[in-house]
Amino acid sequence: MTEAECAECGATLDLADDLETGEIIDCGTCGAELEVIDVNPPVLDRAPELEEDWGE
Amino acid sequence: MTEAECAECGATLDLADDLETGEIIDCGTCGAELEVIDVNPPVLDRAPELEEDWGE
Amino acid sequence: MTQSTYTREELLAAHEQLVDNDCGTADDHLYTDGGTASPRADGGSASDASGISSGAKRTDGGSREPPVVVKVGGARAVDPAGAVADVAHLVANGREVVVVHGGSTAVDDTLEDLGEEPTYVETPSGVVGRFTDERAMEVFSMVMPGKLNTDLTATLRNAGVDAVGLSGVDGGLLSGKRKSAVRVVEDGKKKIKRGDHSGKIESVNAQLLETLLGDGYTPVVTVPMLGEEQDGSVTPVNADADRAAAAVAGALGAELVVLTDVSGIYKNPDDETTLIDSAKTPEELKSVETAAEGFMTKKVMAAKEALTGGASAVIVSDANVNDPIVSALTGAGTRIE
Amino acid sequence: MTQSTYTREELLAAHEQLVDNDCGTADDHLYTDGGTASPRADGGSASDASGISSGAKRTDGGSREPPVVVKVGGARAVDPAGAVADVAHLVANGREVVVVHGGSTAVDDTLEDLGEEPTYVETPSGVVGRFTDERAMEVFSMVMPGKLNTDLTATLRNAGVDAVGLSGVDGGLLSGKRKSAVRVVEDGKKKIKRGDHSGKIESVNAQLLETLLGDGYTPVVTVPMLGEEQDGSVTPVNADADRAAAAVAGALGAELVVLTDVSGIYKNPDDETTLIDSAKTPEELKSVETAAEGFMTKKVMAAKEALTGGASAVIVSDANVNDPIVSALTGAGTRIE
Ligand SMILES: [Zn+2]
Ligand SMILES: [Zn+2]
Repeated sequence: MTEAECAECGATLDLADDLETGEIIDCGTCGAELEVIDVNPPVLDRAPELEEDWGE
Repeated sequence: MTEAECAECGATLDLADDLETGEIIDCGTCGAELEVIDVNPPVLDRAPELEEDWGE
Repeated sequence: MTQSTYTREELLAAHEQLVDNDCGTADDHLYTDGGTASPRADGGSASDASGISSGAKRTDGGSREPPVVVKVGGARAVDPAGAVADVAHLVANGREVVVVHGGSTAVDDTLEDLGEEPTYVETPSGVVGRFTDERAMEVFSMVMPGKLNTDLTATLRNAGVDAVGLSGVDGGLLSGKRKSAVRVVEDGKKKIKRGDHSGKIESVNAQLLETLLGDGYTPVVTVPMLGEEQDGSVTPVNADADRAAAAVAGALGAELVVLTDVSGIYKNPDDETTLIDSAKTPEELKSVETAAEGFMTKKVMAAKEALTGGASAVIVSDANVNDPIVSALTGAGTRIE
Repeated sequence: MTQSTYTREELLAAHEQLVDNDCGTADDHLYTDGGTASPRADGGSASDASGISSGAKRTDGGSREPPVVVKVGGARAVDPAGAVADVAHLVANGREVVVVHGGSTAVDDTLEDLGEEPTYVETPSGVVGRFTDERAMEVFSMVMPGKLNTDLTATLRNAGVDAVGLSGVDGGLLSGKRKSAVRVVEDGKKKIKRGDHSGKIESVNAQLLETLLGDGYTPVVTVPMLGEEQDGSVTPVNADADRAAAAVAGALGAELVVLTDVSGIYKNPDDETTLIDSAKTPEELKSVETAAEGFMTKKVMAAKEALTGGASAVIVSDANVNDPIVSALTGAGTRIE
């Protein structure tokens, strides 16, 4: 099991083995939404707030 | 060998066996340009005068 | 007429009749005082085989009625013939019309012809939408402003309408920020998907439309829109055509008619007798929003955007009747104000 | 600069410099008295990320110079970047510009992506041209007014040009009879091939172009044209883009710059030192016609049509230099009057 730091509060998060780039995970400590920027090595960043816009 | 009438002067033309629809043949009697509208049975008509226009 | 397709002769005959002796029926209030477009003072311009003199200026001092924006679908179920005849009818009687069209189904068909698969994603709120990667954006540009817009413009011209096709890129007609990242739900997990070529319309070049309308043209508008990147550059990006129609209607203060393959918005989508006639108050609008399911959800959101943006009314109505636009403007379907 | 592609920053920097301190060089006569487009009096319209305010009206009372019509190719060999920067340059300095583009190579590429073969035929006079069957016409509409026109319009907008993309169908911009039968030579035999979706441009809606130019837009025009059938209906059909540029230049009384992947017309096409500088008399024109071979034959025919139609001059010049249009207007290439 891999680990990474929460980009918001620094807490250590346990990351699932089937983690994918782009996944959004919630920090168990501070509740922030984090985006998986990379999996190997794992990099997390704040997940952007995004409005719902869709195309045709 | 099949035969057909010139659409212009009525003369009888001998048509080649490998005649194709769309071919232009010249009447040996009056010189008119004829278009092969159909091959079986053979139908001839005056070939239209057409300007050179081409696309992109 | 009970037919659903018309020969060109029938269209022109109906057109003639309507211009000459529109016989004082319930739809009279739809038109201006009947000022028919007069030939341009500067003479000498193209008049194509349909007999349309381009660029005619209005002599009636302007329309009393707001323009009509008609959204027609591209989906297979919707037959544009009735709408085309109706556009010709309205224009011949002096009403300004802007046609907006979609066509996502045709984009999918072309992707498949090319041996490729369209990508669809589900948003966290359950809306299913297209994810437009780079290749899909190329095909999008081929199909929407390319094949569909060209064909619809020609079809309208055959009906006697002086149509001009435009996409959101032309003159920055529809512009706004590109949204390249989108939140999706995939296999039950929340994800961010990057590389989307879509955007949100924030601005409409109404002046371009008004110039063309004033010269007697009928704009035929489609997506893509002009998307602004973070570095300031612009690129064509996908946008929802219903929302594009809403943005145009808002910018022009128009009545928006959204033609679709059902008769309107149903309180209970499985029960055809529950058609909602109209929604004029916030409470009535709320119940319409609650009732809408599936593809109708997006249309209701677009309707709200249109009204907020300045449209005078939005009518969601059946495309597959003979006079779909005039019917919508005179009570058919669901009218939201 | 010796590079052949520019970053957006470089383009805008060059643009700024040219507008502010065009330093009295030999190309001053190319511009108007410098009346730069002013913001529209009616305010409130789309301004996209390139900073373009749409619809600016001229304050200088009109251009002293005729417009420039620039024909850019779609073929792989021709890189549009230099032309795009030059269009921005000319427009920023008050010259009216219409861009016309082709793209037959891209049509072939797309047909092949779809697993289909383009059809080419040879005319009795030895000219090789495309035979546009129904399917090729569909793909044509996807590629020319679709992908290529949308992308070029966006590219020009990124360079600061208020571009509006149009095909010959829009507003009947380019119209004429459809020619569905064509005489060809196949296996040494003369034949008539029917079902061609092409036509000859007989009419240009100059008013539409002039309205857009007057509002500060730069039209970006391409084929198809609007072809008239014998029954009076109209349909989009293929037409040669060089001839389309010629028709537009004739209708506007413009200078026509045809950019291509050679430096001009050569007396001896195998000897680069035999470039013909200019042809001003009927005799000189005749020797140009004789000299032209291959693809240049069609361009020379188009040049003649432009001049007969009212263009003030035609310059055939190299697309692959830094300032291809300004260079052409100031002496490069072959100038025909
Ligand atoms: Zn945290
Ligand atoms: Zn004979």
